[in-house]
Amino acid sequence: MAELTYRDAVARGIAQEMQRDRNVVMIGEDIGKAGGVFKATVGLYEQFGPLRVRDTPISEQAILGAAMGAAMTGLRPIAEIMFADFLAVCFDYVANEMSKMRYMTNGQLGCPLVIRTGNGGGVRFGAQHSQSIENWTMMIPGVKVVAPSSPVDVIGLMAAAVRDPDPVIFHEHKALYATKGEVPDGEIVDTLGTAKILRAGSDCTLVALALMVPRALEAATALKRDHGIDAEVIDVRSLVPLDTRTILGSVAKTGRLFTVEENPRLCGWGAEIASIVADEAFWDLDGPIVRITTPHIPLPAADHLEDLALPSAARIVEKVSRVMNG
Amino acid sequence: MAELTYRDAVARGIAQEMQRDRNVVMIGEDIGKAGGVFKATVGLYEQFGPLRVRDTPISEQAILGAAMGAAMTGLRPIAEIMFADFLAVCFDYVANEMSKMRYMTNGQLGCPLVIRTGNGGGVRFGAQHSQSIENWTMMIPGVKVVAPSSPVDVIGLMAAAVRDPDPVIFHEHKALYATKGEVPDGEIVDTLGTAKILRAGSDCTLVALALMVPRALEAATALKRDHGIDAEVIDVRSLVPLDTRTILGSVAKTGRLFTVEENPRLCGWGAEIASIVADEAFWDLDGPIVRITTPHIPLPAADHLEDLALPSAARIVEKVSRVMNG
Amino acid sequence: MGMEALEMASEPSAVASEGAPRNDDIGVDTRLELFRLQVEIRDCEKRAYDLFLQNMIKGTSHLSLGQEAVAAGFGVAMRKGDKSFCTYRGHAHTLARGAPMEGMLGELMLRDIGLMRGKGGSMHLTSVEHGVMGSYAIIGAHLPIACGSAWRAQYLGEKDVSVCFFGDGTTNIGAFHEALNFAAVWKLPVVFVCENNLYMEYTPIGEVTAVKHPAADRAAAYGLERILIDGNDADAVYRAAQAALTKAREGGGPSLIECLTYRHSGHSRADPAKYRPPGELEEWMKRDPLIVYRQRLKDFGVADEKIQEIAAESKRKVEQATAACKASPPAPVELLTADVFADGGWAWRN
Amino acid sequence: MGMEALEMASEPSAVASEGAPRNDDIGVDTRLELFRLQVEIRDCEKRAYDLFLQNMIKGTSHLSLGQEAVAAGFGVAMRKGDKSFCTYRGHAHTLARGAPMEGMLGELMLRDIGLMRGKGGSMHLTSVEHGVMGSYAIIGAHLPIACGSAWRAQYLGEKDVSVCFFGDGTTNIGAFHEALNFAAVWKLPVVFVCENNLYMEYTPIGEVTAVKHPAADRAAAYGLERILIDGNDADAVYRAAQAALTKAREGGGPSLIECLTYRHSGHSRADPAKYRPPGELEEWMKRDPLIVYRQRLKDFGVADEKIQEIAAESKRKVEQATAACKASPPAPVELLTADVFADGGWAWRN
Ligand SMILES: Cc1ncc(C[n+]2csc(CCOP(=O)(O)OP(=O)(O)O)c2C)c(N)n1
Ligand SMILES: Cc1ncc(C[n+]2csc(CCOP(=O)(O)OP(=O)(O)O)c2C)c(N)n1
Ligand SMILES: [Mg+2]
Ligand SMILES: [Mg+2]
Repeated sequence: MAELTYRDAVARGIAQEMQRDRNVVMIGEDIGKAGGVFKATVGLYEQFGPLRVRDTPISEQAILGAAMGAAMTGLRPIAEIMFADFLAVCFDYVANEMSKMRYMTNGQLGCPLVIRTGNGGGVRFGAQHSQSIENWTMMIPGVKVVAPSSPVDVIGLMAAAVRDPDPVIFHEHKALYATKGEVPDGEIVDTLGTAKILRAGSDCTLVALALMVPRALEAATALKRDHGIDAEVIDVRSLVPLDTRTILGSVAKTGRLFTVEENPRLCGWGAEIASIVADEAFWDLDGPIVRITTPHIPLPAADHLEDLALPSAARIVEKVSRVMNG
Repeated sequence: MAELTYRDAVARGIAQEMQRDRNVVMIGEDIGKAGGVFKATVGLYEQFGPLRVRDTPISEQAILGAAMGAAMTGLRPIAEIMFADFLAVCFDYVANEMSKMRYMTNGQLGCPLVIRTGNGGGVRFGAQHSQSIENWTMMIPGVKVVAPSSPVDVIGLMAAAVRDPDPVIFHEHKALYATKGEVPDGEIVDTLGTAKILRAGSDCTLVALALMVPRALEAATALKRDHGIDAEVIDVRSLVPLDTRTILGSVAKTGRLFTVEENPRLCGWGAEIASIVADEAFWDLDGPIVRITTPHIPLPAADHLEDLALPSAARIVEKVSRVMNG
Repeated sequence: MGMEALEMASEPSAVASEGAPRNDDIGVDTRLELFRLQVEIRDCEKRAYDLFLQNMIKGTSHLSLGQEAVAAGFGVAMRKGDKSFCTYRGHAHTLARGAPMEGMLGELMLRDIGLMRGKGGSMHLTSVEHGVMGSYAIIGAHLPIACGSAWRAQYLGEKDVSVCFFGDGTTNIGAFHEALNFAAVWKLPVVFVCENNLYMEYTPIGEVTAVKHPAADRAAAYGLERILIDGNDADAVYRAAQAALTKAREGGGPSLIECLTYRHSGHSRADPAKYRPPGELEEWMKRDPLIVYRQRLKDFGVADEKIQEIAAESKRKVEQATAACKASPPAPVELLTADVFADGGWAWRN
Repeated sequence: MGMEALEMASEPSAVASEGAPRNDDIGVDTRLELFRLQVEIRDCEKRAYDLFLQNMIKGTSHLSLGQEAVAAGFGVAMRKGDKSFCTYRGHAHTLARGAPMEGMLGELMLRDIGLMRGKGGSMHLTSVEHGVMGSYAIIGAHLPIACGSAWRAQYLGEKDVSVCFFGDGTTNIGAFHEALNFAAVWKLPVVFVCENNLYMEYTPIGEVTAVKHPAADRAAAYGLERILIDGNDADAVYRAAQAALTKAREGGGPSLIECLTYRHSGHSRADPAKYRPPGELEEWMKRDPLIVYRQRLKDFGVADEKIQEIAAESKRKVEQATAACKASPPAPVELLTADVFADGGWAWRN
């Protein structure tokens, strides 16, 4: 057992898999000698050498294309797209290529690869470097999508992602890199498609992802303390596959659903979950489903404005308590 | 009054605006002399000349980038991205550039442009040329999104889009190009952000878009005739701005909501609408909200499989009647 | 630019032309194989054309009529294990690697017998067994993907070469640039083959390109040699392919080869190709790769009977394949949701 | 490649170097202006550095210390009405067009006084009033956008030129290629300025680029002239800028100019630049554009007092700007949802 940062957990998770399988290789910009701009790949170049940890030109299409071609023919590449926003410059590979390859070829070819990317806001980087874009990938059939909220989940889900025979988009949250958590020794392997109930509760269900998880937990504490509301908090962790069973089970118990989403509102993952619950758990619901999201705006750079934009624990408390109390 | 194809309505709508304002210019691949691969811009090159209707290289980033730069400095460009799937190769311009320009610059710069694109399936073009991708654009704050279902709407919404001071993504449906409709003479200008109730009904609300509109209408007829279910059919037309008032008003009346979406399920526009209704109209609802969508898969090329994938009138009838009667 | 390029193609100093027979470095067996492939591709493409006139091919279709020499030249030069990355205009390249004709035609007809049982369609022909690692319908996307395949070979020390086919119009898209630089910097065993058929869909390439030879004139931007060949002469293609494949296999890195050629038909089934200046097609028809190659065989003393025999055998194959395709049903509907993920299914939830 | 490039830069045959004074085609007033701008940019960038050490600048920040000559050379050569398209490393270029220092610094500090009142931040500096049409933080995105601005000028017959600044690393992304071809084919009045400072973020450009000079060695791929200049000499930049602007204004089409230069500090505030080989910085510091230019002014007989006066005035300006910024509050919170759309609001629904 050791305390590890989320950032170091990324490197540890990757190292674990690279040790296991020499077909696991990494490419990306400045990931090698420099250890990555978020310092999340520090030490891997030294440990595994320049042939397994390769710096690339600023060519995101080449990065994802190459990862895909290598994956189709036998390697298990981990590609870094530095900021998640940059997926927009290589989106064809996510939306049209790796996601459709297996289907179009009737199973002849698959793309076992991982795309790691720095997702999310809270770091005052402005509109083009702060977005939460899980829905950009979730909406594409044929890719799997995860977004861990803690160091131990980073390691376990990284292992699951690397071992998965399909393309997995691995959203690392920039504002979580410096956070710490306990991590057991030895190999850690988690399972894609599993949500976690992090706090049991009976009055309502809060479903959160990545940076919103600690905030939802903080809010749950305050809700109990200040409003007597006992909230269950679920960390979705994996958007595809989606653990609807856990979510529906919780709503069956609490009768109320709130999503806590960092993404700008429209077509966020919470909308999908809300639509599932409004269909399949309608008769369990005791009141409206409420989504707490970043407003549907680009993100401002200024700290006080950015703080206002992203859902905070205070905003969650305010909203949930107001809705629950009438 | 004349009967016009959806395809010809595109050219007429554009011509109407180009006649009005010489700052309206067009760029795209093969749109000029060739009249476009869908023949939706036939005659415009002849009428407005090579300086206003310009063929480009196969450089989608240059197309959208150039449209944006021109829009920021005074023109009103209409850019064509041939198949909507290709927005993936120039997605940065939609997701990170034109959508954020006005906000990031505190209003100093805007991008009054239109992106026309051939959206949707039913034409046996396979996984990379058949997608319904309205949600790729709807989820991005800062762009407006329309998807007309009839020739008259094509003209009116095209005019509204061209005159709008913000970037508008104009989804033309490939499978509708050959369909016909009555169109009044003279100038037609519609309003963004307005849905249309195409069939009044009292038992449930079917919300549809583009190709799904005629299918929902057909289904409504059959539902009434064969099941005694009186469905109200709403053509959403504009995803951003979204006419929630019309939708909420309808649900308040019928108590039941079905969405009919061509997009693969996850994070489709219907999820957003479902989440709005499950919040704001929860107490109006008499039963679950049900989404009828393409399954969350890439699209097959084979005709019999593609026909199975996209929601058909029969599937709508089957689903709605089953849900409503049980 | 049509006629100009044609002149280029027949100008020996600019292009490695094969006007006159010279040392028979190629040999008669290889030549017969080059001929056989060109004939079969031609016959099969014509059959595809007939089939869609009969409405037996749904969706779209992009023929390589007139461009057979490129696919054949590479098909013969490539080894088992080498990988092909093709475009929507990939029927020819798929056949050239040995994929079964009924699999190719069957996929165009969207039948169960098709290479992907109708799930992919004509634009995505794939036969991994024959080294055809997919056909790609988003312009330029497969150039970086071919780099990735080559990177795998380099990393694992495997000796196969990845060959990536694309058109002139593709040289203007960003992915082209990224892939070429990437391949050159990493010295990857990949061969980029630009088939310059003078047009993108309907627009002449010269109207939208800053240089005369869209690939060759850009090779230097990636530190690569300028290679411009007569793409209607299978011998020229075969020699250039051999050289590039050997270079790649020996660790010499990538090549970019521009093949001058011409498509006889429209861009796709929907296109009557009315945009072509009068006379252009006729000029190129004189240099039809099959005319060129029949003459070549004669120049090298191949007997007429041998030529006829190959032609007849090709026709038989096409008839057989057509019959097999027509007899094939559509794929079972269970395939609709199959193979989205590796477990064979499509489950996005539990 | 660091030292090599440095040698190039001082090698007169390869680079249009300005070692010795020659005909004073530039003139003393212009030279003083070139100097003033470089000094102000330098002082202001240093102040930005101090301010983030004091934690008064949140988020990120990319300084142009060492690269001032490029911004100044273009700033002086460009006319009112000409348009600049900058990157996240755009403080210098924004100031060079005359945008107020407190607007620039204030935006870095995310205060109400900032050019965009803190909504954009340091990476997106914009001052339309001064022709600064945005700063772009996705590598390469603004090259096509600059083409669009130039297309508008061409279409409307306006005489302004669009100038687009970017780094060496940017030459490897797809948008670079698309923009250059597009601009060349349409003969657009746009000038592409590559500041080759030898590094992308932390990786030397030579390790990831197939040619030695990432922009200059690729000009021919777009039918453009090869232009490689000493980017640490404001006179050289000014002359190249003049030539390219005039060419563009007269309908001669685009230019691509590679300026050899070096950044003295790290890539961004987070970067101590430890990846640089020992001695590299020191060598380049000898060719600091301000050292070069002070000497130049002396060579042309400008009095020391004049130089001191400009330096002192610059310091005053920076102090004033800093004070104004510190006094400025954060923007009102109503700005959070303002200006998403042209109506001033953000309504996505009724
Ligand atoms: C990114 C993208 N843009 C546009 C298209 C539409 N398109 C299909 S083929 C084609 C022309 C390609 O020309 P070229 O590369 O010369 O190949 P050819 O068809 O001549 O073999 C175009 C524009 C596409 N498929 N993908
Ligand atoms: C598409 C994209 N990829 C990566 C980045 C991250 N990034 C920011 S600056 C930079 C280096 C750019 O190098 P160069 O073009 O030489 O400009 P310089 O910073 O040296 O001025 C990178 C990789 C980005 N902003 N956008
Ligand atoms: Mg072509
Ligand atoms: Mg640089």
